[in-house]
Amino acid sequence: MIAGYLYDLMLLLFSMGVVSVFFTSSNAKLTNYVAHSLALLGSTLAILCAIFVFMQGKVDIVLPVMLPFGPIGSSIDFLSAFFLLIIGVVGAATSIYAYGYSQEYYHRRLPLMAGLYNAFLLSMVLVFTVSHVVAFIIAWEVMSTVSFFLVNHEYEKKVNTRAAYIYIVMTHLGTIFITIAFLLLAVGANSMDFSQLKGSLVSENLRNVIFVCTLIGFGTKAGMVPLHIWLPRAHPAAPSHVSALMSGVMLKTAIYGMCRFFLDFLGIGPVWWGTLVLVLGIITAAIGVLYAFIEHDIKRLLAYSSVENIGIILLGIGAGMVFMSKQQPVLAGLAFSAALYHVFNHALFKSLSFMGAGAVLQATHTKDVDQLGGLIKKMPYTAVFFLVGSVAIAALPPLNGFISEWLTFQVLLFLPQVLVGITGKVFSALLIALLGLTGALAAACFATAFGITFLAKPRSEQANEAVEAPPTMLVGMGMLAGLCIVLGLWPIGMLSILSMTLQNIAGIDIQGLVGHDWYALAPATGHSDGGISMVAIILLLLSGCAVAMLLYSIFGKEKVAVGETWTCGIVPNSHMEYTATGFSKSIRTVFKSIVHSYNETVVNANGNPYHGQKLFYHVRVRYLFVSALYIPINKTIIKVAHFMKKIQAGSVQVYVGYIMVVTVVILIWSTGW
Amino acid sequence: MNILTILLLFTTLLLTRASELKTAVRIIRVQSLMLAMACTAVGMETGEVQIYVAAVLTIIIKAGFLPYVLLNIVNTLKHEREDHPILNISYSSLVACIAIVLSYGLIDQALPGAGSRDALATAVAMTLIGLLLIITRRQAVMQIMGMITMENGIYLVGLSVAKGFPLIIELGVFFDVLVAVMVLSILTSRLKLSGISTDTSILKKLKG
Amino acid sequence: MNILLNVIQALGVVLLAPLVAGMIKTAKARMQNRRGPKLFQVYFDLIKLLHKDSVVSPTVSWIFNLAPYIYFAGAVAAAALVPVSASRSSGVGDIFTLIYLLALGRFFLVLASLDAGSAFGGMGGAREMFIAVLVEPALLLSMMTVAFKAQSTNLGLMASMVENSPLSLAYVFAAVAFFIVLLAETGRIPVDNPDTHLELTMIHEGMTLEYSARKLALIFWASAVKQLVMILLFVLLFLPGNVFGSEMFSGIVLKVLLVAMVIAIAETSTNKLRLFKVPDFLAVSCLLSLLALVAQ
Amino acid sequence: MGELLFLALFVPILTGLLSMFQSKTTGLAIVNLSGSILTSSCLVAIVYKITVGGAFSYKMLYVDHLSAVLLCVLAVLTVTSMLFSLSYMGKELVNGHITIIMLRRYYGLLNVLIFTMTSVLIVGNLGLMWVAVEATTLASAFLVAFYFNHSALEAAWKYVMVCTVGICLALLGTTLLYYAQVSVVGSDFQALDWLALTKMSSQLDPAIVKLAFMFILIGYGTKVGLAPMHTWLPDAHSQAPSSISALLSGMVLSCAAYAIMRNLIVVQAVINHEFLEYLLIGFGVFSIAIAIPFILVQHDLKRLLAYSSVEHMGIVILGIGIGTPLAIYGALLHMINHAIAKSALFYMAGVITQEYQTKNIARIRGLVTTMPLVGTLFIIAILAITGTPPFGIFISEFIIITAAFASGRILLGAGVLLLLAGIFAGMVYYCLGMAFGTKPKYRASTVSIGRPALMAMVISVGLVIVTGLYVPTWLNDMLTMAASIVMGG
Repeated sequence: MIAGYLYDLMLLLFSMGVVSVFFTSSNAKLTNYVAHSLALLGSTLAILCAIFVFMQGKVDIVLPVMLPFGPIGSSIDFLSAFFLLIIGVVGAATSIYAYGYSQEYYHRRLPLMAGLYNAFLLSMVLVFTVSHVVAFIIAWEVMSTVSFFLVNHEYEKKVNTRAAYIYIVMTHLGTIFITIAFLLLAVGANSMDFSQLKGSLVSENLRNVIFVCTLIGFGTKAGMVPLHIWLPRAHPAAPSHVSALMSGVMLKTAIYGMCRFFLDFLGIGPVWWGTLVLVLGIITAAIGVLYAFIEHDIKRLLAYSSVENIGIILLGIGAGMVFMSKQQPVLAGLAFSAALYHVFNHALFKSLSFMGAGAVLQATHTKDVDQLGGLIKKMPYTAVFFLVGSVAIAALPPLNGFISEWLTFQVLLFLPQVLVGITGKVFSALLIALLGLTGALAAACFATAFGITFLAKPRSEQANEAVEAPPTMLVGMGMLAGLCIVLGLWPIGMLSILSMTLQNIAGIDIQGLVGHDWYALAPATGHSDGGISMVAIILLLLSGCAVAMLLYSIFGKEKVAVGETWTCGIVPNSHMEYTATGFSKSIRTVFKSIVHSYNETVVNANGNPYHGQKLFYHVRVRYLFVSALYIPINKTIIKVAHFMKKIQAGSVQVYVGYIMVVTVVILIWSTGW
Repeated sequence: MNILTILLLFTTLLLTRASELKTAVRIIRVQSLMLAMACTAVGMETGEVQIYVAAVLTIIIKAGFLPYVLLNIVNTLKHEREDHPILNISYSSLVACIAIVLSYGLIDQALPGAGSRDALATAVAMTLIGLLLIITRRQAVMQIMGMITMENGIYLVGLSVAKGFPLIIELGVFFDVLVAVMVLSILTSRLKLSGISTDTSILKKLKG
Repeated sequence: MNILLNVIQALGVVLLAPLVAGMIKTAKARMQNRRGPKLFQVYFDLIKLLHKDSVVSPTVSWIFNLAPYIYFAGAVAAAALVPVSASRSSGVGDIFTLIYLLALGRFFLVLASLDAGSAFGGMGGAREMFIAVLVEPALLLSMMTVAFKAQSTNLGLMASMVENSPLSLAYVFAAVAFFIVLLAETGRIPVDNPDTHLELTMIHEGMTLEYSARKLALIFWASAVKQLVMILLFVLLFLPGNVFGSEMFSGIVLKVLLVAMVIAIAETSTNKLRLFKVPDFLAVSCLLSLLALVAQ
Repeated sequence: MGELLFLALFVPILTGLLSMFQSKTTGLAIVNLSGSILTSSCLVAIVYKITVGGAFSYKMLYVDHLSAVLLCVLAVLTVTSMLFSLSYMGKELVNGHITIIMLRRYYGLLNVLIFTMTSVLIVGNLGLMWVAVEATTLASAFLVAFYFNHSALEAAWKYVMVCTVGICLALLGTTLLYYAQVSVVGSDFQALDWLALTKMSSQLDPAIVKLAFMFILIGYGTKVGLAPMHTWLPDAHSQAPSSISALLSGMVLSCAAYAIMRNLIVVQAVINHEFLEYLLIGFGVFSIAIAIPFILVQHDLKRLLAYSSVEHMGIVILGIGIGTPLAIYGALLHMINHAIAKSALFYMAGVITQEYQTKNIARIRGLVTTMPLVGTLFIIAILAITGTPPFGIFISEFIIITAAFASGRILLGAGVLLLLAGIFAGMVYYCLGMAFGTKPKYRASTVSIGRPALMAMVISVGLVIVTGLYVPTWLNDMLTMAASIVMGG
């Protein structure tokens, strides 16, 4: 099996990438190129490996570890292969990007970062492929720990360490629930091998327990509201190419886990499973995008937008589960393909955006959008790529984001056919409306992100002195931008991969997911022929442009004069421009109940009230779940701990007293008085 | 034999009433002597040599050497008495009585119709009272004596129900008791030397 | 796939759009006892604009130049998808596509509004996005009232389903709901005032403040097209066939005229809302759509 | 063969005696290093013989796979602790905290401690085992009180007081067990020899045995550090020199746990398992739970580690309490991993406290900048001790939890997992604070920490990492055998 050899070689390369930094640590340049080239090779092999699996079918590999749990191995089936493809594509792009981006870190522990970067890729590959409970949990925790160190890499800033701490604790909690779910299954199946878990004999209640544990466990990693609080802290703290990987791929490990459980291990469940996932999904999407919109730290903004996209993915999965439990295999197939399509898309455009943000960060050393501006002239290519990413995230045609969003809409449209009655109809209508709201907010959010960052005049010195990113970084971004366009114009290619991924899964039928025509996106759901054709839409848009050109040039050539905007007689400067904070003001006002933005104050920097005033506008946001959920819990725990500590009061008499009491109590209990 | 156990109990009760350290040490001495007598009694029953040896050891170490050491320490401590025990004298003897009742009850409950019920009960009672002393007394020396009482009680069990241990274990136990008390006494004197009072209830620096 | 038909239909819509805009203007004027502009005045304005030379700010980038084209193209593509009989059974695009094509245009126009870096542009863009965010759910909800019934988002199917179904309470609710959305989406009173140039109230105008001459003409034209598209959607998806019996072309024209009149009446009889009253206005639409869903 | 056992007992004594007559640090170093290496090679030889030839007894001594498991740990800890002591105490001497006489006493007592621990593991008789366990307390008493300052004395006093009281109860239990034996076969030379006891265990009077085991559990449990008898543990660990803290929590606690297991083998034939499980699981879970608040709110580095020891001993006892072969396998493996990881942590704590001249966590900042290697190892070790993969402790904890689930105790397993999460949160919080953050102003010590100490740490951490992904066959077999022995097979 070629795929098997490719797999082993890939693991070897990543491991070499980890080890190499120890030998090259003397020379930063060398470290950079060796480590990231190995990562690049590994990622390419991941792509090849996935392709071979798709061509030749499932492969099994035995891993070289020796633990008292029997043989531990990997098995790459189509689902794994799909995610392997994702990590390959994104990993390759980020690795190329890393060549240029690492120059920032030549004096900031580059060897550590490069080594961890390889380890991160390695662990994620293992998470996607291993087929043994213990191996999965080990890989999962290693992935979390490695990313934790990457988040903490710039520990000179206290906030990063704080973020890393919150991240590791949250993800550890999640892991515990995952472990519980796995162990319940493994005990039922009396084996820890994934192939056996499917037939696990567990009672109905236990299955529900397992489902809830899975949802909590993987939901924590995916950033599902209200377990998302670590995400907007951790992702901005990491180096940008790592943030790209974290958002693009690491979150998808959670989605992978959910698919494993819901499609493979648990089988078809009751309807409320899917409904619960749907509700959580829409909440996640709406909350995420709202917070993204009011954010003006560009990387935090992207992180929150990841939360939103996870919500959209969850919508697909939830709908799929509902369809499965209602014996609607075709619709279930459509739903899951919508979810997985969005998984792939989000991997592409979110990594792209993070890389763009990284390029901006490297050029200007600020993440605050309100400090930027005018970069489209300074860094034209980055601007184009970031624009592509933004349009894709905003789910606008003709890019890939629109396709998956469209599929999700279709899925939700068919929901009333299984959730009969008024409630079902209203429920799905509300879901669609809220998803529409989410889409519109995303558009607004990224209009701000791009507009304020790249357009108008620079709002600060560092923005004014920005220079274009090095070519390697541009190549990295370019790859993903190209893929965004391709997957937008030619969805059939992706859909055929998805139909391979989802084939021979019980309760799912993806025949006719791929339409008859290469250009038409017309999933035959047997309910309607509601199909669209991206090519046709492109043609229409082009013809529209043609008409516009015609009208434009119908009266000969246009004379263009350059003149400053009229600002009542003074030369317009960057202080007159709109900021992201101002842009989101009206939304903040309307959604006050969710976005507790408070003391929006104007601060006068220098006391003189008459002339030369310098004004700052501060906005603080009280995050709903943090203030309502996490802070109280934290406080109570600490209080209880302080109280409990009284038992170690320091008096030896008391200590001996404990022994006496225990003795007497146990004596009495055992003798059964 | 039974008379001895009763007397042992009596001495133990007496110990709970002692507030002067010297008297307490003397009581311990008496107690150990009685233990030795009990030993010989058992020896006469079974006629095994090792038990006589044990008796002799008891007299030498527990009735002879340890009280001597303790007295020395007490002498070095100037007018340190158990003035304000955590549980005052009469209450603690009350609790001691309760302990005796409790232990009898326990033995009846746990080992109904055991051969040497009194001895067992006495032993358990002595152990509990020893604990009680450690808990309710502030003076390091008093706590040491509480421990010796416990040990005596346990030894009594071995004696009464199992007719004494094999010699090697016997020796080991004796050795350990000896060393334990020595260690504690050294620590006490160190406490004294390093200017801290031997009132152990103020040793509360390490907590949390 | 008969995409050519779609294109032709689109061209038709593009050509007729200014006329409808003109009609609304005139009707409004008449109701306000003014003579008002000529019926074809809008065409004249557009031609005048297409002649003029333009002035652009030195701050702007290529986005500024690109935006009008995309806005226009989006509107045209939307026009091509509207299910007048030409493009009934085409698999080109559905209602979501149409909505998102309009959103695409809006997205770029907002970018352009930020490009020049003037405060008014930003303000206009922010408000436009604000309105859009609120309109989106209302629009989708009202659409769902039809789509759920047709079990499809294919505009052709939805339209034909509407044609041969009797007039019912549900339709009244849905129609009113969508009419509100229409007013908001096309930037008419009470949400926005298309005629004002008073900085503090303008929304759509604010965005396009930097534009002049031909680009401005494109934007105006595209807005007109967008407006006609919305009206057509209203006509085809929310006025069941048996209103004015025939679903022939004439029927459609008749209905369009009617709707234009209603818009004119609405504009004259109401006054502009405060910006932060708009959510309540659209909430009404959402509630009506939900009622329609329940009533089905 | 038996000579080997006696040799293992004799070498430490000899080393101790010799080091009493050394007047130079170099002499001390040479004597002790060679002595410890000799000792541990004896132990390794014994372990090897067991793995090939199985259990064997000699006079009053007896070793089998169960003792072999702990002998391995002892072999490792003897060398590492001695290596560490060389650098650590050397630096103490240079810094003028101790004199050469104290140093001599230190080595003497250290060897005695090693001797006593070895004897706990190789005696074949419950009575003698009691003697040996008590002896470990007494030997380590003066090591805890080593600096003879106020807090050291206080710690020592509490240590001896509490432990001796506990041990007395254990003696009572042992006596009762002897009573049970005598009442069956009458007193003979095989008194309390556990092979004999195990053979006849079915005939023993259940009531007495039950009573006996309760006292034994409480007694040895005090020494293991089971809550609520654990109170001596943080004081002793925080005051003793770090090498001693390492030995205490690595080995002494495990020895006591070993004693409990030995008694368990005898009694479980007659006592109903319900009772045993309730008792052991109860103590285990309570110990884990009690550690959490002290770990969440802690100011003293070494106390932090001490409470973590309480928690881990709780896990071990929990594993024993669950009582399936898998669980006991896990418990034994956990003993090994914990001993090695925790000793490594205490070594680092020693180095850190010497560098910063404080045990106060709040004043220890920026480890990775001040001492990169130690800092990195420290982070790794903390992650290891909190049960993060891919380190050994995760494996053993996972086995125990799995066993809990497999034996149908789902709530127990889930609960323990959550408790462990609490401990993880606490440990990592303080670890991050110490490892990163801005380096404070302090009087940097002149002497850098010696190579031997670093070697000791690297060896220990390396072992922990290895056991995380690779449990060698011989160890696997040994643990399996040991588990079956504990199961009474």
